[in-house]
Amino acid sequence: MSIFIDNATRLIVQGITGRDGSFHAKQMIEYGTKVVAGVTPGKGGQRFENTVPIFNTVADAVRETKANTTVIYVPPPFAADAMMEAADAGLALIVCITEGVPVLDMTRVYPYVQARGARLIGPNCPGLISPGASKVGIIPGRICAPGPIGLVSRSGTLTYEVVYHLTRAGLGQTTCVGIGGDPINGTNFIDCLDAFERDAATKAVVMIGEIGGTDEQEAARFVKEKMKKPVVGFIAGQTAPPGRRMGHAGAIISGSAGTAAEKIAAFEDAGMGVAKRPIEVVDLLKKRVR
Amino acid sequence: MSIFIDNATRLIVQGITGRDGSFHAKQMIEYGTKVVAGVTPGKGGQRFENTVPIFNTVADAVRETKANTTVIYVPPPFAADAMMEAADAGLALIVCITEGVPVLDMTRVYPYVQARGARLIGPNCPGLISPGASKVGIIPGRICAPGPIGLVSRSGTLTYEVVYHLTRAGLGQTTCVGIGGDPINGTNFIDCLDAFERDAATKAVVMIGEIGGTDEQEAARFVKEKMKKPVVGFIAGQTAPPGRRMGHAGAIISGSAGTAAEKIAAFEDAGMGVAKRPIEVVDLLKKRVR
Amino acid sequence: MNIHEYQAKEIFRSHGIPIPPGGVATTPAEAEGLARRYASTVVVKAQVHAGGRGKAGGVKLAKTPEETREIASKILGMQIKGLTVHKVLVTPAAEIATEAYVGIIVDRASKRPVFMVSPAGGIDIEEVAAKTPDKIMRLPVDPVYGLLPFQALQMGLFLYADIKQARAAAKIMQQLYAAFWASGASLAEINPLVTTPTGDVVALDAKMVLDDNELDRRPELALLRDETAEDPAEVRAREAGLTFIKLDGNVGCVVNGAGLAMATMDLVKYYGGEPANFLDIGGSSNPEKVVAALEIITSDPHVRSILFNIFGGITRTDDVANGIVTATQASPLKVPIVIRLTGTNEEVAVKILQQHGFSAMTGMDAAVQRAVELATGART
Amino acid sequence: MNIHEYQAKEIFRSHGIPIPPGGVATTPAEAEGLARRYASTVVVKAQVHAGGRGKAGGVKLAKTPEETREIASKILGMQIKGLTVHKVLVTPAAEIATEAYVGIIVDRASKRPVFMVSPAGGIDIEEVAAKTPDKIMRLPVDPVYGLLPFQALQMGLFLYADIKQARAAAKIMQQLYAAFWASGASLAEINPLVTTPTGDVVALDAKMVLDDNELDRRPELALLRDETAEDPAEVRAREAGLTFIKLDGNVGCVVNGAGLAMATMDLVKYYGGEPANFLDIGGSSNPEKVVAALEIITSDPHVRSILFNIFGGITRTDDVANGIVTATQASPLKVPIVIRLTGTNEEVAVKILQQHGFSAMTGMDAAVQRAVELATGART
Repeated sequence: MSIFIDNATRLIVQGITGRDGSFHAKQMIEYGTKVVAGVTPGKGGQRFENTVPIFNTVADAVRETKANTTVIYVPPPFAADAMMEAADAGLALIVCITEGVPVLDMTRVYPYVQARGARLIGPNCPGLISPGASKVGIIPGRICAPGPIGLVSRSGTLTYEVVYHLTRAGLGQTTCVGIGGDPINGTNFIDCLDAFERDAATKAVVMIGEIGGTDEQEAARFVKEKMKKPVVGFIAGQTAPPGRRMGHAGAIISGSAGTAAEKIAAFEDAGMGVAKRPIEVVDLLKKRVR
Repeated sequence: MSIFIDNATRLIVQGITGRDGSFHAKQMIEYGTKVVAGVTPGKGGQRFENTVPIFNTVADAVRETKANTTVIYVPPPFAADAMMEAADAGLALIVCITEGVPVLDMTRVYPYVQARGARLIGPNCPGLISPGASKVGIIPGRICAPGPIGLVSRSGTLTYEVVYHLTRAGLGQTTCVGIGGDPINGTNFIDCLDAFERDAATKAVVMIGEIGGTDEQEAARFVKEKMKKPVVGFIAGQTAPPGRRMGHAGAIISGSAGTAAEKIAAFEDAGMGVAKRPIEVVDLLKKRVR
Repeated sequence: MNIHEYQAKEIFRSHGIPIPPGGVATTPAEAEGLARRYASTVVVKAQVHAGGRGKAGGVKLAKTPEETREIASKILGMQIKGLTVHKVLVTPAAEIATEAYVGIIVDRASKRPVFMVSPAGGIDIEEVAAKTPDKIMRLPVDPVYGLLPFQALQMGLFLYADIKQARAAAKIMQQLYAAFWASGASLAEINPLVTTPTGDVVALDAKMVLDDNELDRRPELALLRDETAEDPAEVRAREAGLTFIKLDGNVGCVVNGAGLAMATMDLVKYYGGEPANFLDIGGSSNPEKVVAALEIITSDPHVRSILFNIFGGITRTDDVANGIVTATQASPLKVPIVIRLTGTNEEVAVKILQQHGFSAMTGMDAAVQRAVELATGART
Repeated sequence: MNIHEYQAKEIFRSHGIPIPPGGVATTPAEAEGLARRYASTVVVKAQVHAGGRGKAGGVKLAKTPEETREIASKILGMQIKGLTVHKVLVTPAAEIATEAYVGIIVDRASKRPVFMVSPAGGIDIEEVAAKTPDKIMRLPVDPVYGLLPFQALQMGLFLYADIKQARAAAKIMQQLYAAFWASGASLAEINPLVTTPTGDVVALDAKMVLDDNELDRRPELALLRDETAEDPAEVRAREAGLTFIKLDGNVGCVVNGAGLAMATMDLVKYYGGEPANFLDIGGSSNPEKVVAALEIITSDPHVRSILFNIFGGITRTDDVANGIVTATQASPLKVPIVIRLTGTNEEVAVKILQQHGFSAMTGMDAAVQRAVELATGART
């Protein structure tokens, strides 16, 4: 049906009374996501929009609402603590939207979350959406539609661009996951590809990468060796100069490693369809899905 | 045949050129233990007693000699690092003899060693011996004899006292393990009881505890619930005053917890034979082993 | 190693924990001077390594400098649980709205530092644990991460409903953990942590026990040891590299190894005697240690017999024998001695002892029985 | 954020790393003064955020103060990889026996800080990695434990056979890791780490890149930013909350989101154009950001057309439209503009634009094609 989130997702919003948190909490509620709790220390006992109960701690929220997922909109200096608090409280899925989390913080957060068996998505990501069922994060709901395509991306608005084309072309989505553009994040391409491969409803997958690192190359190997479903890819940053950080902390070509050419070659070697332009994803997919 | 060490044990001695390390390395070699390497940084390339090669690092020693076990005789401030180095080098069994390792060091060492899948015995322990096969540590070889009794103890010389009586009474040992008297150590009673229960050659087990903590109480529960083999116990410190550390860092009654009476009651509740004096262990065992 | 309240407060202060000012006095006049400086009602607190100071009369309020002098003169020199008070802490009395408890210990079961906090402070935490366990929150700290901010806040919120006070308490817990870790402590405690009528959160008491094994690498903390606050025989033993604990009996025990030393005490009791002490001469003994051990034991006027119980492993029994000979030649014993030796170099040891008129036994039970008989006079 | 060698050396020194003295000069006279103070042959080193300073002539030996002045006057003002040198470091020349490389980066694959060390120092480490990979040791650090002593010694022994030098290097690596961690760095490097003829181990160069995301909580490090050493347009963009990177083309791009911005550049190239820049106005845009973006882009004389590509999600497209109107009213554009808007409040945005004489497109490909045509003159 979908991966990671669905109708059974019971969501906490950490930082629900902040500027971004409150805006997107409303959007998610409107979309139909089961937002069961908010967390803001010192506002425990109050209610968000007169409905969603607010708690002082994630542990309190989990205990009282049986939440299984959280989405984090707290400012960067507090994001690491928020992720660890969520993992400590036993949540299975932690989605961190916050941009600007220090990388060294993430070197500590990652093993902490792993050791507690939670899945982390992000930080610095748009979150994910299983159209028609649940939206966790900031992906605009109206550009999506339910359907057979799984999508995973390191980007935000570029994802929207591709999803928009998919939906217009009648190719709805099982789940769209934005894994984020930071050098260290919780869930990578392979995690998502693996989940899509196992998800019966997903018939084909779109993978949108960018320059920097080797995640796409490893994902391509996974596609080649482990996947039966068709995968179509796109890489942003073919014209990016080396050594410069292209907005995303992770989008940087180091020396000669992490170039778009290298990644595209890996995609081709894996027999994937490789789109030269975002819109080409549609045609490549149509050829591969009946 | 034995637990933890046997003829296949290939031993490294960390601190082999130190006062204690060199003395006991000789003793272990005389006993027949396969001492395959020593480690002293800066003395790599030399040989101990003209035979055993010395390496600068444990990693070097493991790579060159296929060692699987190490025994540590380095001074207390360096013991934590030595244990972590051994675990990092992939050794399966790490025996730390050093007394005086700070407890807070051990709070970091323990999870480090655990995460790397190694077994740690000690610190502040006499080590272990599988009579006739291998000796790792400082237990005097001549007081032991091969036979069907497994022994585990928090103490050093008290262990010798009991082993001495066993051997004189014709009750040889599969393995004698001194787990050490510190509040935090790597291997506890249950680990050893479990291993003895699985060891075909062991027919009965002696467990020598002392005041402080709850390890003996939990071990008694294990005996009651999981063990078929007879177990005989002794607890030292019946006359110890509360709140005073009786030599061993771990031998201290905190408030009303960790008393000898509490531990003896747990042993009795588990149906164990409880010796009032060290020498009584022999009679209690004889009643239980054909 | 125990340190005094005023020393623990210094450490806590250096980590930023809010603590009212205070000064230490060793004379009533000094105490009066401190009271004048604070110009308010003060508390005079005995500085001694014993719990229950309040119940023993070691903590008193004084409204004037003169009263401070008077009270200090009563507390200084007082005996609390056998220890003489040599110092008092004089500190302005605080106005208290609520009292809480905050402590950290190293927990053996979880192998981690564990916080215990309770809004029911000011009293013995063991009592709270026994009577109202739901008033205690336990929080184990993963030592490789340290106390995380969300954990500190969870505890702060357990103590205080007010978010400002909860955050203040959380900060104090971070500081306390930092002090605990940086000092190599086995215990760090604030009891009570109080709120004042104006809402501030302040530590009114401080307790810290340091791990002896940490002192070698923290010489500045080793200097905090106050030997005047300890039993002189135990100080002497520590200097000689021995572990010694004074007990109430009359059979002096010298043993190698802590477990065997306890078992020896137990056996003394089993055979109807009372051990005068716990004494472990340690693993690699040398004759000097034996000499020191005999000096310490014979300085106890209650000792009626001396029992050596040595199982030679690393310890060479001939070293022990030589030590006995040296010590007794220097100052002949006034009480009978029973020597049990077995293990490494046993034959040499026995020969040395026999040459100097001592006999040696090899069985522990027989030796203990004999020592008890000699001490109690029974059958001798 | 890049910092200069002399700044990195200050940080390294404060963590105890042995580094020869040195001073910074902004004029040839200052450089001469420093050389007089050191009274030895000195090295004059350009302080500029670019690699390959040596090859570019930015690092020179000077035997006398007069020569120092002369060399400094050549290096100051020099252009290295498009950046002007405003400062030189003057430091006594060291006698060198051996040169090694020591560096720490954050490794994406292992998600840990990773040391790279090599006894082949003084040259580009990527070159060593490519040609003689066995001369490099990689050591990932578990960040919750930090660099452990045995790991530091393993690396020290990889660099030096002599145990004293190995221990000295191990200590330096502990200090380097501490500096790296405490500064929130993404890179810390000593190249070369040298041994002197007398056997000392000394850091002769220092490089450090700080994680921009750490600067908010480290204001003292944020102060190290040297804006004179950066591209003015990039400085202006950062102040406006934009991410801007100057490129060589003539199609100015304003996009929301880094991935979409890169894809837009790629599409410009795909349709035969050359992007003039990377510019991400970020998620929660406001009209002021759009104004700043237009200012920055139009200040580049090579820009022939401007392309807006906005996919409204969090970004409200009407905000962007208002920004365009405001900016162009204040200073009318001299080059044509192509606006592609879709998503949140698209209808409002289109209306605003039309009211002010702009047209808006909704397809990305069509908009890019049009912007390229306008820039190249083809088909227009």
